[in-house]
Amino acid sequence: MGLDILPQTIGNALVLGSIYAMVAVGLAIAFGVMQMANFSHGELFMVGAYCVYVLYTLFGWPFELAVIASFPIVAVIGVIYERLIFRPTRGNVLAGFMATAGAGFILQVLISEWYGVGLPKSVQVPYPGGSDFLMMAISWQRLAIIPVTIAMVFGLWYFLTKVKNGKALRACAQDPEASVLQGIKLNKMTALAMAISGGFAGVGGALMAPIVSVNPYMGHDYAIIAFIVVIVGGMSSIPGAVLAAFILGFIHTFVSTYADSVYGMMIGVLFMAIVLIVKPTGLLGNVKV
Amino acid sequence: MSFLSVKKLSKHFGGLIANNEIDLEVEKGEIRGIIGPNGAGKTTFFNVISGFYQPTSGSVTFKGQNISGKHSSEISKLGVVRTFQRAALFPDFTVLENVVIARHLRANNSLVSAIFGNQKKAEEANVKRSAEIIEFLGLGDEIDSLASNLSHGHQRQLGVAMALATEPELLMLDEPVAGMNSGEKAVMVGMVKKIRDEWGVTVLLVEHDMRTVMNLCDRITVIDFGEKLAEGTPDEIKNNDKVIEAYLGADDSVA
Amino acid sequence: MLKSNSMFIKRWWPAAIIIVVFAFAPQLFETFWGRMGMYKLVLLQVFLANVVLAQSYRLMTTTGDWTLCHYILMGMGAYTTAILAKFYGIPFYLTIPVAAICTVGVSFLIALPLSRTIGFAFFIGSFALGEFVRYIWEKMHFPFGGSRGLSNIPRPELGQSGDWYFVDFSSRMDISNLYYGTLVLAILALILLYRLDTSRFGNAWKSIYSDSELCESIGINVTRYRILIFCVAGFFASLAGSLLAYQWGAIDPDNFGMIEMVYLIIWVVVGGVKTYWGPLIGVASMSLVFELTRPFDEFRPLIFGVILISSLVFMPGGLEVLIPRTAQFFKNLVGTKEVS
Amino acid sequence: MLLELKNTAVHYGKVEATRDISIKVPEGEIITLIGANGAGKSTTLRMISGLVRPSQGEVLFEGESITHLDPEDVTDLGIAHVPEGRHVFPQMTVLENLEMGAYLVKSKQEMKNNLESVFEHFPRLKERVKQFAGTMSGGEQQMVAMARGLMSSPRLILMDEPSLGLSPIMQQEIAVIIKEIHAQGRTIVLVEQNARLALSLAQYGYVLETGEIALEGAAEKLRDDEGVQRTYLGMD
Repeated sequence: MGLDILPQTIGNALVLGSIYAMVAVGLAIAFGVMQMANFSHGELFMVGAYCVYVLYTLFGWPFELAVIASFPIVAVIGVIYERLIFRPTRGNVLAGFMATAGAGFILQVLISEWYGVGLPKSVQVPYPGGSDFLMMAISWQRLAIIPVTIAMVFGLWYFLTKVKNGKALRACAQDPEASVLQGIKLNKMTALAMAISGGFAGVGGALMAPIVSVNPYMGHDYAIIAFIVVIVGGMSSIPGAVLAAFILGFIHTFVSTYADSVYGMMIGVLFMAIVLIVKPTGLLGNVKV
Repeated sequence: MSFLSVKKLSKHFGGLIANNEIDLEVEKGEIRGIIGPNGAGKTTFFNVISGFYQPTSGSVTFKGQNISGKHSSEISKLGVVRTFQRAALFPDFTVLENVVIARHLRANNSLVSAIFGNQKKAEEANVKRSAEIIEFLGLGDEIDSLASNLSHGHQRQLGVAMALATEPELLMLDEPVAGMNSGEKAVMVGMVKKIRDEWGVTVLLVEHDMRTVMNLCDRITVIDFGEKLAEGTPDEIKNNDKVIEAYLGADDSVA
Repeated sequence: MLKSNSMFIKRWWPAAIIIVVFAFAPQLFETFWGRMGMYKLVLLQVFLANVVLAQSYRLMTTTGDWTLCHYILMGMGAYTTAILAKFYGIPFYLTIPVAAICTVGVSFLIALPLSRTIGFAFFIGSFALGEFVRYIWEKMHFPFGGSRGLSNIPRPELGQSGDWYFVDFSSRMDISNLYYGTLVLAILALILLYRLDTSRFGNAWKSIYSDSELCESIGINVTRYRILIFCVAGFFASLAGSLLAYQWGAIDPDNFGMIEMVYLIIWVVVGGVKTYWGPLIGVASMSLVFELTRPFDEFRPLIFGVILISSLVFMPGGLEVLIPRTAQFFKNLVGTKEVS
Repeated sequence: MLLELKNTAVHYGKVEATRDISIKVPEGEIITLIGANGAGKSTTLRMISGLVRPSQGEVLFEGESITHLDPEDVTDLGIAHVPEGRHVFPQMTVLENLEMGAYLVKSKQEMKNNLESVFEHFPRLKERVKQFAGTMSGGEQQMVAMARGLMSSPRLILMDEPSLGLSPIMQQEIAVIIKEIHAQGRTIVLVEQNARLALSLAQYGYVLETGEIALEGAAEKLRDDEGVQRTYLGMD
């Protein structure tokens, strides 16, 4: 059997796990802080990919700058979500969740009107060639995702544990009323959470732009993955999301390498169903943000 | 083996020890009160027996059958039903509809007969019995008003009526007179006595209003700081100095 | 609690009028639009199937469990009917019930893991499990036909056009008898759904939504009832699926995707779920908007997205809150005294 | 007058939680609200700190109306609220809980001083700084909640049932700490179920029954009032 490609598969699994972590962490922090459930999280990912397509391919910015720019751009969209959808429907998770489905439609139509639907946009690969380090024939473009994800997740950890407003965000997640009594502005925190959520999804999309076909409807599959990861990891736990992201990344990679990518997705969903039956609160269910 | 016997029941929440190895024996037909200062672990003890919390250790047996750790809907099928400290009811339904829904256990028609059969006939027995219970508890004149429009006292009485509708053998009341003025308290005390005397239902209630407990209960168990402090008839408890010291605050106050 | 006949008529005259109008629709369409009437009739058939679907989804939401795989359950009905009719030539009066029973089985399997979760985990969990079923349709060429799906599904033989009734459409495709089949099935389903909603089970489901802790304490096993309603809603969704399979004549996995699921949510949210009539109003009004926006259909998702957000934020109760007001308006207009 | 409530009333939907509550809190004193469960004591505190809006009446802080201020701004004025049931941040360490208490404190130096003075009141917390607040016992969590309230060096502290669920020994410890805080010149509004404890600490008290003020007066007067003794002090 294909043991010789084992290191390669492990490498690919780490890449996939990193992207899944990037997208799922964004979803987990939004839900963790004030139960802001974003059904169109996939669309934020898609907008991130278009940032690279527009800035890097059309405007000719350097790839790294385009990726960095995708964080603030999509973060602003996240803040708009919080202001127009989540704040008016605060207290009703369902209403906010359904409304974000509507917002997803709006983003899809706007992007397809501005940049056309036709053929998927091709984004030439900024780091051509690949590495054969440890017999892993993986392109630099894909490998570059791992360090970026590690840096971002570490940055988030540092923010949440060392920076005052990061701790305030955790406080809001654990007890909103007590946080308000300490003078923490709840609306500022929910906006901050959605900004981080959008930023992470945006950078995820930006990193994947050169690898996958960029089109207005590409967010759909990544939304499903983010949902499965967040459920498996434990709804509002960031460590849970990272752990579940790599578990799912390995499942998808190994199954699609040795069988077929759709079966990979199916087994991912089955794994989620099993976790739901055994532990409905998810692997690290009780950890809050 | 007594009607309800609780052995060495403990319940921990993280660092908090809410209940620490509490024993309790309740005989059939008795009105047993559980009192203790606010936050002493009475409600936790109540929730563990009624199946809302899983016990950390210890056992609960009802009529010889072990019910500890069972699902609360299973426990109510066995005849142990509880009320809530909050006015728990279905606001959009009338008083009668609330009690009919509560008789869910007793309704016999299946899903298919509910769709095709004549629903009015199938429900007849339930509706008649529900109206009896409402009359019995003195809520007769409110029978068709919406539950959300009732006064606080009436809402709590409806809670008791719904628990009674399942024809329980052991009725557990969670702070039945909380937030009531003296008039409403007297009505509730009368109602609980009537339930025990005329329907032979055993009552286990949790309360921290001393006056109500003293003249309503046959025997009283005092819980403080998660542990059983004392047990006995109202008079024994009234003069038990450990109870007075813990429950009513130490005499050598800080002044 | 007994209703005298006059009371019955007083309450149900609007429904009776609508049924009569629908019954004569083929003749009305033929007189107004002639040949074109046939095309309009298909739209009416799709509308009827959507009404059954929306009503079954509304039943599901009475416990507060808004699933995102309802469209998939409808797809199960469509696929099962199509397979039985296409490959085994089984007549419609068998394929529809069998499809419904298979869908109940699938609903049960999906409900098992979901019934232990609440809120957001339930929504996206149902979405993921729904996608799982869609992947099966895409992967298995036999019997689901893979991503191309199944085509030329044989029409149910309901006798030659004009046999049954006085309308002779004299058209190659016996559209009108398929229409009458759809109408009868839709009315039956709506009556059953109404009786379910007002039955003891209907009240139990609603009480689970308003206070599930209280339900547990009076002996209603909430988990089991959530699974039960999932299967019942799946049963009726399958009926709608079977009807659409026959009407479209061809189905593929994309007919039952996320986009359609969001449109279903829009119908039910805009219409409102508190009363039985909410979803009917939602489907009617939104189908109208769908037709009106036909000229600029690439903006349609955007328009419906805006409608969904604004109705959730500004009119959470949905259009049904207008019923008491409009009913009152008509009453004042007609001057009849208030019905007790 | 530091704080004054003028004929305030609070409604939860149709239900009237409190009616015609008028309270005066002079600077530097401990005022207590005692009464049975559901008498409206907590509702009144939540109204002062802005968590709940009164349907009638005024809340005045140093003569100015703070009736419609958001809780975040009420805290900014120097009013701390130690909520009923403690509400510590369970998955944050004791130090992090205290840092949240000083969220509005701008200068690092002032934060350090506040931390030192809080540790003087609560030496036990100093050794347990790195522990998660959720894993501590009821009494310790109560200390964390009170310490957190003190971190913004407030002028007025609203304490909601600090003795809830504590052993008699722990209640004495909390009482001693409240006296120390008062000795530093801070004004305290103490809501308590344990009337004996509250009246031993306070200078002036209000007795609340089903949402109304049934009785008010100096603490000694209330202690000797036989009506209060019968219902709240259990002596009959």
